[in-house]
Amino acid sequence: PDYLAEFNAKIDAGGFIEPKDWMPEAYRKTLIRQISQHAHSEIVGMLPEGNWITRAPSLKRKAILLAKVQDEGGHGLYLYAAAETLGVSRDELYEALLSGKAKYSSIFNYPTLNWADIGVIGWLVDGAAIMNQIPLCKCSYGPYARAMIRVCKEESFHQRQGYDLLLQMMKGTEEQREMVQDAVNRWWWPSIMMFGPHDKDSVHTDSARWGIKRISNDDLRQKFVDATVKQAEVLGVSLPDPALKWNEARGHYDFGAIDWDEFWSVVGGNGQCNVDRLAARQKAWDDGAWVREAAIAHAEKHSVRQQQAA
Amino acid sequence: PDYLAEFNAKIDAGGFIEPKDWMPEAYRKTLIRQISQHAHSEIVGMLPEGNWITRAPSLKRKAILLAKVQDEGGHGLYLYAAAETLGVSRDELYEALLSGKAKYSSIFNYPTLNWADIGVIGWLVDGAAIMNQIPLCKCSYGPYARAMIRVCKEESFHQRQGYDLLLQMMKGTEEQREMVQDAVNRWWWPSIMMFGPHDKDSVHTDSARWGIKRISNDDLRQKFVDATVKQAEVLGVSLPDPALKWNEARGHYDFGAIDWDEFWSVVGGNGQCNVDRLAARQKAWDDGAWVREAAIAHAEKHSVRQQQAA
Amino acid sequence: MSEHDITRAEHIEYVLRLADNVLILGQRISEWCGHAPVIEEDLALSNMALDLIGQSRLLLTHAGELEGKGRDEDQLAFLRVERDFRNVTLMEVPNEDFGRTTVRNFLFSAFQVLLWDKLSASTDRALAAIAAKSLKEARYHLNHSAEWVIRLGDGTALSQQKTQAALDYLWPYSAELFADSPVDAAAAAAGIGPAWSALEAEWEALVLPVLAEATLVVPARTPFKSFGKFGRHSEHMGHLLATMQYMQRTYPGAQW
Amino acid sequence: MSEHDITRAEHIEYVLRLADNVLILGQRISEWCGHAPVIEEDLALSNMALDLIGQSRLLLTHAGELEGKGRDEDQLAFLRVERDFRNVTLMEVPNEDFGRTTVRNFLFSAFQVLLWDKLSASTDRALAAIAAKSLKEARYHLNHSAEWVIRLGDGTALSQQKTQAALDYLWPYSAELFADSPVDAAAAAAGIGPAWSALEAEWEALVLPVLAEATLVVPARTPFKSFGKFGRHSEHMGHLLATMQYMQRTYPGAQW
Repeated sequence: PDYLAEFNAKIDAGGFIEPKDWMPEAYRKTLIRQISQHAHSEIVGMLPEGNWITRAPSLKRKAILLAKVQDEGGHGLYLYAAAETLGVSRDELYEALLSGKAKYSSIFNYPTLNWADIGVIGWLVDGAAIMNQIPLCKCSYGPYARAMIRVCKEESFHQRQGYDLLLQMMKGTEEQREMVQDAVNRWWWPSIMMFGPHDKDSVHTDSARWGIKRISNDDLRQKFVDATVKQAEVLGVSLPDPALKWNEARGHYDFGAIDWDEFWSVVGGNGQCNVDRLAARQKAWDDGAWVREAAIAHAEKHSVRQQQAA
Repeated sequence: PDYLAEFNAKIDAGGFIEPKDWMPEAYRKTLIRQISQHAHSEIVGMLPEGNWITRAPSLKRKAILLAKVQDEGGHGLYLYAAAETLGVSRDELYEALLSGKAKYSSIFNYPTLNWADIGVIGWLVDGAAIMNQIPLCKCSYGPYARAMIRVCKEESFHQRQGYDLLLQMMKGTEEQREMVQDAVNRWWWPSIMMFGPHDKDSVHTDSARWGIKRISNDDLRQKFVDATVKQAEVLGVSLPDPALKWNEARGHYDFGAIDWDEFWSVVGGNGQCNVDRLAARQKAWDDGAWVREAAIAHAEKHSVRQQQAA
Repeated sequence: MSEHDITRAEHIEYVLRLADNVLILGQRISEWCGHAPVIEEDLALSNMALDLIGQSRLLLTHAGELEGKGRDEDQLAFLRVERDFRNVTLMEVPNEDFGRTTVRNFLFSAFQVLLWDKLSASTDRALAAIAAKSLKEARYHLNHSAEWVIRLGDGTALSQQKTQAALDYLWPYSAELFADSPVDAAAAAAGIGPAWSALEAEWEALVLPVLAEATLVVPARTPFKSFGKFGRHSEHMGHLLATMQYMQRTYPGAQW
Repeated sequence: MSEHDITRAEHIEYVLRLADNVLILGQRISEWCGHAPVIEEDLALSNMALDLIGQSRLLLTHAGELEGKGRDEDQLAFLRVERDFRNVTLMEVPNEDFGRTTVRNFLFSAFQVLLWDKLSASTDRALAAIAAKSLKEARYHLNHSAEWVIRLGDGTALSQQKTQAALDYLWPYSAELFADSPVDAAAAAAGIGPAWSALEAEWEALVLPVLAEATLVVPARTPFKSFGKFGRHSEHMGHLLATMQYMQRTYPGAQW
């Protein structure tokens, strides 16, 4: 049978590729790279928000934040599981993260400096993530598409909670409003960068053909900007881009030039938190080695005992 | 020559025994035990006060506290040096501390729970220590006596600073006065216990004959109580002992019964902080091993190079 | 409930003790978030923290209502001074490592299962309702932590040693759970809840078999005493509060 | 001093930067007290912390006077929010181990020796007096830390590796010391003090030979940027402030 033709036909018809189906090696590799990168992002992404759990200013917000960070760990788990259907192990993937071979979203290399950052991450960062991820719910690889449906649902919830946190702060004291504006000033451009390079500079074009990436970076970015400007107005914060204005002709908001030097610098490991983030994950991994070894040793003892008893 | 007779004669005449002088083995052992225990107390004693350095409520008080804890480290150093004149090494002594074989003053097994504790330690704990230590400035072993002269001078300074801290707090808010009273309530009895068991229950009677211990536990304790009651009145705090009252006939303050069960329980390792204190010292020792090894390795390299150059 | 057997202050203190235990342990466990040995435990520990914080909110709100001075859950959590916290010291000692965290969760969850079970029949009906809800959570925490205690104790030589060290460290603090006090006597007399000392035998019956299966040696009881539930805490508590309360202390009156 | 070349706000910011550097590093170093690898270093580190806290008191008092709003050293230290602190990020990253602490003290003391030397001739006479006093202290810190850097770098294989890791971690943060800003330009023009960027070559001349003697490899400069001196700190700063400011935040207005 002409596997490749069948594969292409299924994709062109909008069908799903499943783990046991034949697939081109490059498709498999692309998916492993993308899904694991996404999983790593969820796991590393627990750190900037986790930074505020012990200092959350109310018990309600502490609970919401804990639940959110827990959800992110959960997303990491089922994304690793989706990647494992492609024939790699979670440990393998995780070690690629720790060694720096695998990437995670650069957004998590920015620090969370005040409590409003928690709200802004929900609003802008999760908002941008959702824009990126909604098309993935229809991507051609079944396990990934199904994982993304669940992820997107929870992310929307997080986004609303983040926005709600900010609304509450904007109704508060002058200091609280300043915190929100400060956080927006720091997170706006990094959020815009989350959509990746401009289409003209973008690699990975196979992704489009394979039905993995269905909408272009620039289109997604524009959609995000258009949606966000109005939300910023409701909130009463300004976005730190003097070039941002409605373009009647395009029916979209124009916005300023992105600092791609900064983007590539952070991707390349020189963001403010790259070193600390990986060090934190490495420390958790190293400190936990004896625990993982104990669990394996106990499981082996247990199964030997059961066999002896049988 | 009759070494023992000469030794006894020198002590009876109020003279000093020096490191190169002959001395009975029991005298040497008693001194090593006592001086090293004293040195350990200084070193372990850095921990309860050190607990508040990072949270000191003003820069002036932070500086005073840092200087004080530094002085304690200094006392530890010259007491270890005095012990070393008796033919033991500092590392040997220190390992006896970490293994639990050597003791340190039980007072440091109580926690510092509010900022007033820092003042009360200066006032009561250092106050009691000074009462104990002044007679040691005239003890029969020269290096110990000389070390104690310096220690006592600095301790008096610390005591005044502690008392001053409390005076300031008593002039402050209701909350500050409550802190002081709370701290006094917790530290009074442990301070009283610092003078050790009643004379009738006390061991180590050789110490008196050898001119090491020149005043009895109970006499020192009485002196401390008499002096402290007046200071407490000036301060405006009450001492937590309903039996405390002036005895005209004795010309001293009477005070209540000491809870010797608690005393022996803490000496025996069951105080609130015994485990944490030793764990903190052990951790510092373990974490610092590579540093000490590096210093030795470098010194060796350096001396080899100098010899080769010569 | 027979109001005559317990003063309002004693009733509040009994509830605050329950509240502060879960608040402070929830705070401690939440430090793990993002730093656990495996992702599954990141989730399980966050989940437990979440349950405990949730319980503390209900209990603090109830305590505030009993007090009747208008203090809400946040004022009680973030604006009380250390001496007014009524958690046992066991809750506030540092996590140290996964072994100590796990053993503490186990020892405490076992206690909570027994306590919530009794409190489900409290004459304080609000408390009874909280207890019924919390009992299910505590049972889950107990099962989960007991499994881990067995895995770690009966795992490798290293894990056995670390888990034994954790038990040796924590065991003396567990005595405080059962220390008697007038508040306990009054709560028991009024049917608010059991004197905690009355739970000791049942607790041991729950805890000792698991520790035995984990090949751990139970330390002998010593004269060691801690006093957190009477408001005299350890040196660890002040540092925990400095972090937990910082925002509310820094921005008084702000709503979040 | 030519008042026209610098605004009051710039002058204050220049002084606050000096003040906050020594305050925050003093706070970090004071964490060592009682936990150093040898008693001699317990003393040396306490002593350095003491010097730095002492310098910060003089500088904060001076900044408060320049500001003229009646804020004293404690109000500036304990009641400013994170964004108003002007220390470089290098001061606030955690101590981690004795290697990182030592390398940081070395890199920073070298900078301070150069800076205090220039500032001794400041047109701001109060600042010049503080500089003259502080220069002696910084020289001592530099000598002491340089000796340790050499000992650790050229010690054992393990110490070499740990010290290299410390240098690799800290080196990118050192770039911030020399980042230009309008405040520097104004301070230089007014003769208040040098633009910090003007010290880079001298600093390297002081630092590189010691690192070489310590057999350490100096990392290449990267695009990494930190922004502490512009008020944008790292995640470490908030935790440091939560501890340092807790008492003043909790008991507003109290005198200590």
